[in-house]
Amino acid sequence: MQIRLLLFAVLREVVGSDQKPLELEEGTTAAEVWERLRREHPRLAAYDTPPMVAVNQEYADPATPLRPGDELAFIPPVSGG
Amino acid sequence: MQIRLLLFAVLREVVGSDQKPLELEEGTTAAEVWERLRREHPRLAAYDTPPMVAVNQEYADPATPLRPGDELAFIPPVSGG
Amino acid sequence: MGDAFAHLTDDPIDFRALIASVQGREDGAIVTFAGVVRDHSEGKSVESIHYDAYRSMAEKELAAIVSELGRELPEVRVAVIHRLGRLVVGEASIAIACASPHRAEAFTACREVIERVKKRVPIWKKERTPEGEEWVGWQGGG
Amino acid sequence: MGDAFAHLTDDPIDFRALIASVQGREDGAIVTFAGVVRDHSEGKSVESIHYDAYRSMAEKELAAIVSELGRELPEVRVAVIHRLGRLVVGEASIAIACASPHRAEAFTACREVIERVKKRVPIWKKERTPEGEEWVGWQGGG
Repeated sequence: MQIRLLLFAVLREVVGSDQKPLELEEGTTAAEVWERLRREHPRLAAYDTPPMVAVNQEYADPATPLRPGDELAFIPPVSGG
Repeated sequence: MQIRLLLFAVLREVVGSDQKPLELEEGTTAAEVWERLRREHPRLAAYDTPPMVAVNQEYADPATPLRPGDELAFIPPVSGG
Repeated sequence: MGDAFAHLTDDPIDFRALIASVQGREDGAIVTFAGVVRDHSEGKSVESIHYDAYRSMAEKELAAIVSELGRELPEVRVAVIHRLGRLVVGEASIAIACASPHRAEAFTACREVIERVKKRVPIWKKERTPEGEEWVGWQGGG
Repeated sequence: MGDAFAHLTDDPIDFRALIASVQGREDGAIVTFAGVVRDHSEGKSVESIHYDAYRSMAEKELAAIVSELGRELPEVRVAVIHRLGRLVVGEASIAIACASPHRAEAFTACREVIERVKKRVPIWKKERTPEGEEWVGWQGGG
């Protein structure tokens, strides 16, 4: 299945892109995508807390399996206001 | 001694004046002036709480003797803001 | 901090000037409060309110409140202005601005100023309703 | 109440419009909060801040916060706007306006909105200091 990964703030800079389509096996979770991203980008290993997860613009449990066409975003600790 | 009595809001309307000079005996207190005002203006008897007292633009104890030249004001419950 | 910004005015309140008087480069938070004439009060319809004051004392009390907050919350800069005369529904009778490096103190200061103004500053309001005009707040009168 | 007033903007914030969007004839109190870029942060001198957002989600979260407050404090009308892009010292990054018949609820709502925004809305800031630029808030990075 294909999903779309969105990247913001420091994650966009580390990955060097603001979005990328990902081809995943059925049942892959957001947490698994995060682990894959950390393997591909060793700089991410420095962050001691995993980011929050948003699926289709809503906060979601990282353990929930993704579905085809989902818009997945990792949300670093927010600092707006 | 002479003092100056200032009247505001409902007191000004009841008394019909915004200030009046008063000739008082030495040692007269603000509380005594208030009692005198109530005798002269029976409508004031309706108010169940005495007003606060200000002497020379500061809140003061109604039992403190006034001094010559003082500016005395009775302060009905305030409703600004 | 300079002199306390604590004034009475007979004109509409200039919010922008009030905020400008408190905001410094070190401030990350600005909290404002405006008290506004509303169209009802205790079940009655209100058309307008006339504010009267013991002007010289009211200015002293407003300045005293600003000074107190300056001592209690030294990070915060406070400004307050109260309008007098006749105000119609929707117009601001009082405006308070508090600027601070951090928001908690700015909120606390702003709330404290309005509570102290309502308790102590010699200003009185007379409400105009369809039944006539009445001074507010002294039980037993009228 | 109509639609929630909860927006992102790339332009300077229009406070007057924000207040006008919440004030009704029944309101006696208007509380506003502005978050402003300040000239220092944790001991460092700050020159400017760049705000980035997950725009579609940030707008949903802002609207959700306004709706929550509408349920929790039904007397209060709430508006919030967050600015994005590069802001210099003294400029407002966020503004919140809360109007209510009574002041206690307006203060509570205004404080709640900023706390929830800071907790949940996907917006990030990158501070520019004399030493360079850095994203704020994720321990261990950099």
